[in-house]
Amino acid sequence: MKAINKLILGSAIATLAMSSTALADTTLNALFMSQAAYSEDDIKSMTAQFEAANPGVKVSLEFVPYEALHDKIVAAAGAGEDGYDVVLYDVIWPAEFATRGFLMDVTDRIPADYTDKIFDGAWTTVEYGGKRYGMPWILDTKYLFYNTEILDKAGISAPPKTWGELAEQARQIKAKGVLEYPLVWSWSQSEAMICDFTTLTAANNGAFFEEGQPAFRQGGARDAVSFMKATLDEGLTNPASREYFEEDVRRVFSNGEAAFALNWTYMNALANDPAESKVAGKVKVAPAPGVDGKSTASSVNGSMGLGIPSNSPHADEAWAYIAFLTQKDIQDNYAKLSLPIWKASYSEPKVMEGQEDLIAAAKESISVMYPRPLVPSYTEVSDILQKNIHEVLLDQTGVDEALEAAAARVKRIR
Amino acid sequence: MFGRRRKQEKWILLAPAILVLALITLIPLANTFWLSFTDTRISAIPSPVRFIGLENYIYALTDPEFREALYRTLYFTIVSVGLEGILGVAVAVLLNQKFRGHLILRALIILPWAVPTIVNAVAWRLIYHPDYGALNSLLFQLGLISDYRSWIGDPATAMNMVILADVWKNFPLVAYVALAALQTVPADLNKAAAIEGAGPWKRFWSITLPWIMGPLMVVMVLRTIEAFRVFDIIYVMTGGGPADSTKTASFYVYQEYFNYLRSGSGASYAVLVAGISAVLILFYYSSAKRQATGATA
Amino acid sequence: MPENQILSVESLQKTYGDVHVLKDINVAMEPGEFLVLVGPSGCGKSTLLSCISGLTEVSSGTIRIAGRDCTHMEPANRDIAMVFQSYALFPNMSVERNIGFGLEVRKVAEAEKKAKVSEVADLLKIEHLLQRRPAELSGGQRQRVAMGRALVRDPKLFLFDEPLSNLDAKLRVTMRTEIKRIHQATGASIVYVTHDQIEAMTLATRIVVMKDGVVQQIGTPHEIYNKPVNAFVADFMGAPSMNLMKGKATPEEGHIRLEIPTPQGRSVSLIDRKTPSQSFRNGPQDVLIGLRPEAMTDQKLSNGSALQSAECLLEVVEPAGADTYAVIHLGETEAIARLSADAPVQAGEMSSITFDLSKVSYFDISSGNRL
Amino acid sequence: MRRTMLQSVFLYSCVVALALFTIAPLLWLVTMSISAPTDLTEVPLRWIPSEFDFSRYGALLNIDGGSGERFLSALRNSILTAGGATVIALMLAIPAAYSFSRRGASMVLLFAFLATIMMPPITYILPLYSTFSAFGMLNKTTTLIIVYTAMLLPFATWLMKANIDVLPVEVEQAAFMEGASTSYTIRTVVLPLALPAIAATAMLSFLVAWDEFFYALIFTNDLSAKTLPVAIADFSAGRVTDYGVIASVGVMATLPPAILAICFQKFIVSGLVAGSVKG
Repeated sequence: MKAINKLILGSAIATLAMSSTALADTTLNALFMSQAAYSEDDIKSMTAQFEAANPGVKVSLEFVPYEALHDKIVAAAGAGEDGYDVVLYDVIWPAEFATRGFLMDVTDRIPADYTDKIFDGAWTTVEYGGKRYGMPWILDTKYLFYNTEILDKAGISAPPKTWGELAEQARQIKAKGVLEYPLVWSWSQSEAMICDFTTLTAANNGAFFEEGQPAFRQGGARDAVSFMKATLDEGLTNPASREYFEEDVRRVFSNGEAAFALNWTYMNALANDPAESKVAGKVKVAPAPGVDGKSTASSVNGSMGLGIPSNSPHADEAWAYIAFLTQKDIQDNYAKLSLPIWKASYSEPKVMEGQEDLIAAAKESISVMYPRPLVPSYTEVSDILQKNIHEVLLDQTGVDEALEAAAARVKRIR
Repeated sequence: MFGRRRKQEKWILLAPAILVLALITLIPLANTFWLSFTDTRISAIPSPVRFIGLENYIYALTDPEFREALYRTLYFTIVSVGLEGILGVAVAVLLNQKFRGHLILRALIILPWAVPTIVNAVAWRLIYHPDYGALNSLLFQLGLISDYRSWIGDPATAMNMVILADVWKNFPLVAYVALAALQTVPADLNKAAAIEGAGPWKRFWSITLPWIMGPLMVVMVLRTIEAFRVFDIIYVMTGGGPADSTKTASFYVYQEYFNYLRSGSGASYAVLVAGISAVLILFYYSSAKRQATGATA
Repeated sequence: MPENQILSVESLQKTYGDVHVLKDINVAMEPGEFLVLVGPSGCGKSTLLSCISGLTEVSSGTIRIAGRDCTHMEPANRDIAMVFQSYALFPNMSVERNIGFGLEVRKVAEAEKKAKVSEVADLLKIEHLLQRRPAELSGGQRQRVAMGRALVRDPKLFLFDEPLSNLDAKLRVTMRTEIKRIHQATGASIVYVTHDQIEAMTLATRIVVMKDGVVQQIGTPHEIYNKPVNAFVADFMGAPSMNLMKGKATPEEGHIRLEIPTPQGRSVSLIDRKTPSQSFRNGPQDVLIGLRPEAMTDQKLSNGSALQSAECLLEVVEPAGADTYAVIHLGETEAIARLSADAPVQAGEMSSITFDLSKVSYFDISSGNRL
Repeated sequence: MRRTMLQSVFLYSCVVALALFTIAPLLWLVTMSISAPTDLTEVPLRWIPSEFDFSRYGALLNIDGGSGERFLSALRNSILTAGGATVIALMLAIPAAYSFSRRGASMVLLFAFLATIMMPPITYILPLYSTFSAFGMLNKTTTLIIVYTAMLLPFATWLMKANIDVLPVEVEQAAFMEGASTSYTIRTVVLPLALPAIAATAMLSFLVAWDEFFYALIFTNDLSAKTLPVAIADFSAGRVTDYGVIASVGVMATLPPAILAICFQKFIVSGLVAGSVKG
């Protein structure tokens, strides 16, 4: 077993041109998503390289919308040998998947020296209960993007260091009539909103759970919701944010209709692409701000990992594929839409080139990446928070009532 | 004995349909019913199934949010099927008149029905878009609104906007059925009523409507079944938001199965949805029967 | 059971739940007979036909066709053909295919089928219609096609279910004659259902009168008309129907004295010069006196024996072309007298009416049975 | 009857309002599909495109292009799936409907049929997924055809039953008297008479199958089986800056059923109504 592992890893690390006889003729079914991070073309081209390096193995790729990813993994869990061999999964699912036995424990397949070479934040993406259920692949967090031209017009020289400053700068921009709504967020009733909420909670040193009990009724989490609501009340946040997803944020920002936006890594490349954006060249990226006396920067762990469903009959081949996709060389070559998990990558010239400010921001953000609640019933907790926070943002209820109601509902979960 | 042969024939004719339904839906249906009394969860790790009686149902029905979702579903069903009915009949009455281009209009009317639900949902989502939506632009240019506003992002309007999209797609079917039924109303009946001194409204209510009620009911039953389990259009247009204002009962079924992986509990939600739907249909059916006998009497 | 009977229905019962539709029906029929089942609607005549055809299953009893027990046989195997009230033509098929359908099902060779179809078409005078669809035909033409479909297979027994009731009055008479002609030409055995007693009288060789699921009388048209077994048959057969007047019959030596009350207080008094039958031996009794309208005339032919006259008040006078009908209130009923067309009578006047007592029938006043 | 001036004005305003309500959204969808991307993000909107851009249709119809391949294979799968399911569902529904209508099969059973479509479809997905995977039948057009057949059957049976109910029973009796078997009678007598009903039922079934999204989303994985609704969801879920692309896919996905609907217009009407007289 060990020997095979070494051989497979060897083949993966040695990248191209090395054929591996250890892998039987198989077709792997792999499930990816079609939004954010690596584009379909990127993944296809990485896979082509893998197939070239491993002649016996074919990979059949499937891309689904993020919203369908969880459903398909769940449905395939009962599929026997016909299900997937490799799946991409979100950081919020390993607890649930591990508890249900959907994913293989691959702790033993991961070389010991990887632990230090890869960011801790990346590892939390695939870990639950001290075991690893795959390899982190998309190391992602939300950054603060700002439009330098608008800041210049409003006479702002430096980007905000704290959320308070950000609100102040937004007020200035609004006051000077540069923009009606300087801020744009993805605050539709969705996971996207929870990511923004988590970022703000992290900035305020808040916590979701303490000793298994909901702790979001006071402290940092409460401050986060209050802040969100305040920016709407003041007219700093585009009210349509309440029905936006990440792609809407990108579009509004790329149209020059927002001064600040919180979004994932992939927006950096696209907002600076003249074909996709009217503000190309005027976009700067920074870590999401902190809060005076509490933090200097904030970020949410929005990473994704690659795992092997427990019913896959091709675990070895699947692992070879995962090892190939997550290796440093490959990640370094496709670092425009998603940043590598490897610490060393962040000083690689080919990674840094053209996105120096992103890399600089990443170094800071990754170190403060804050996880969303790591509980098996996370999806339900998130749904409850989404609904109640959305009610606050829509002015249907007060902050305290909403969080109180959410806590009561979280306790009702079976 | 040919009576026995007839009986055999009855089952032979039914057999293929029953076989397909049994394999694809009836057996899963029965299984779902059983699951709804257990605490089964979706898991790759085998665990014993526990019979828990009505616990799932009690959990569901004591949940004020699920009850709200049921009311919401009922609201969606009644308003959208109701509007489809009213609009459909009105359009049928209009199309039944002679005017220039009535044949062209008749052909055009069926088009929304041909638009796939997903396309319909996506198209209306674009029309309602808060920034670039055609609805905002149109109302703004007509001077009816002074600022672009949120349509499906505002809990006050979201459900009604989804209903509008649903009505737009589905009223043609109702209109077509009503139109066809209208054409079977004997002219003598209206003439007789007119001679008796009944005005157009009176004639419509007491003659035309009862006459077309039978056919109308069939299409309303179909629409009610579809509306009560509405999912796709909402899944695509609003995902249940904003603030749960479009989250229908089917969403709870979906969540329990696919998000929370509680198949036992999800089954009970599903049985509740199907049960209420069945009650609605039976209610319809019996009133349709009454209407039909009333019309012929 | 004579072997040569074409149809025999024995102790037939049919119930739908609690409803007893046919009660102990016994009917037999010789080859070549034209048997008409007649009765008011709901009497069970169509159900009986349906049982014979096999479209309805019987509750108990036996049906034999040409000596074969067919009680539980499929309609197709009974060697019968049926003409439906609605014609039941196949709308999607040409007339030719409609007629040949039975042969098509039996896989008869194309040439033979064509020959038979054209033979039947010839008989029915519909050769020029063979390529048309039923929708393009008139009612009478459809009727012919329906008969053609029955005739072509040359079955043992033909069943006609009110075949003329969808035609207008004039065409009905023409088709009636046509059916009679075909019967005479082919010698087919026919069971024919109708609610129209004239059709029954004109077509039948024998008539079965039914009421409430019970056979009332089976007999030739002559028997049924002249010797109805009960007041129902008397009333039902014939138009206008037989006058059934309440009166008192007193048996006397060699004759019966009849007293029929009038509203004017007098009685019309008549003598039936027949020896009173056994039914009258108990002395004077109230009876229903049945006289057909044609037995009450204005002819001055009083011969003192069978023909006797009496002065009656004509309440209403209805000229009907060939005859004039007069309504006379007699024996608590409105009796109708059939006068000659040019009878010089006027409503409200008294007139002398001649009663033909050779045609008189008596019925029990409570049971309605013939005395 | 002559209309007064006022009545005419009222009538024609209703006609115009109805035409606008029905056609405007469609027209806008078409306009979006041929507008330049920048036209679609103008505020307020540019209603008439600055230039007519048919390139998106070109791309969708080009089998060698990425989106063309995706669209065309989805179109093919949708036609096969919806068409196949409709044909099979009718083949099963007609005898069943005949049995309900003419052989006294219990209405309770028919209601049981209908009950299966009252259940939220989500309920069936997981058990069916494991069943089909056990037979290695995932990601196959055949599988979707089977599932859709079951989904269409109850309503198709009901509609056909209602239609057969009102056919003149004597015509069938005549066929039996002539010696035809039940299957021969159904084929040569009942089917031709029920043609409008069959066309209406087929059309209705086809549209329902063409529309179906969730089963297809979960059961299909790639170009070989994905249907149009899934493809549309993919198109609109990925990184789309150009709404025109979504609009053009939408227009293309609407065309086949729209053409069918207009062609079968007459049948749809008579078929739906004949059957509904008895309910």
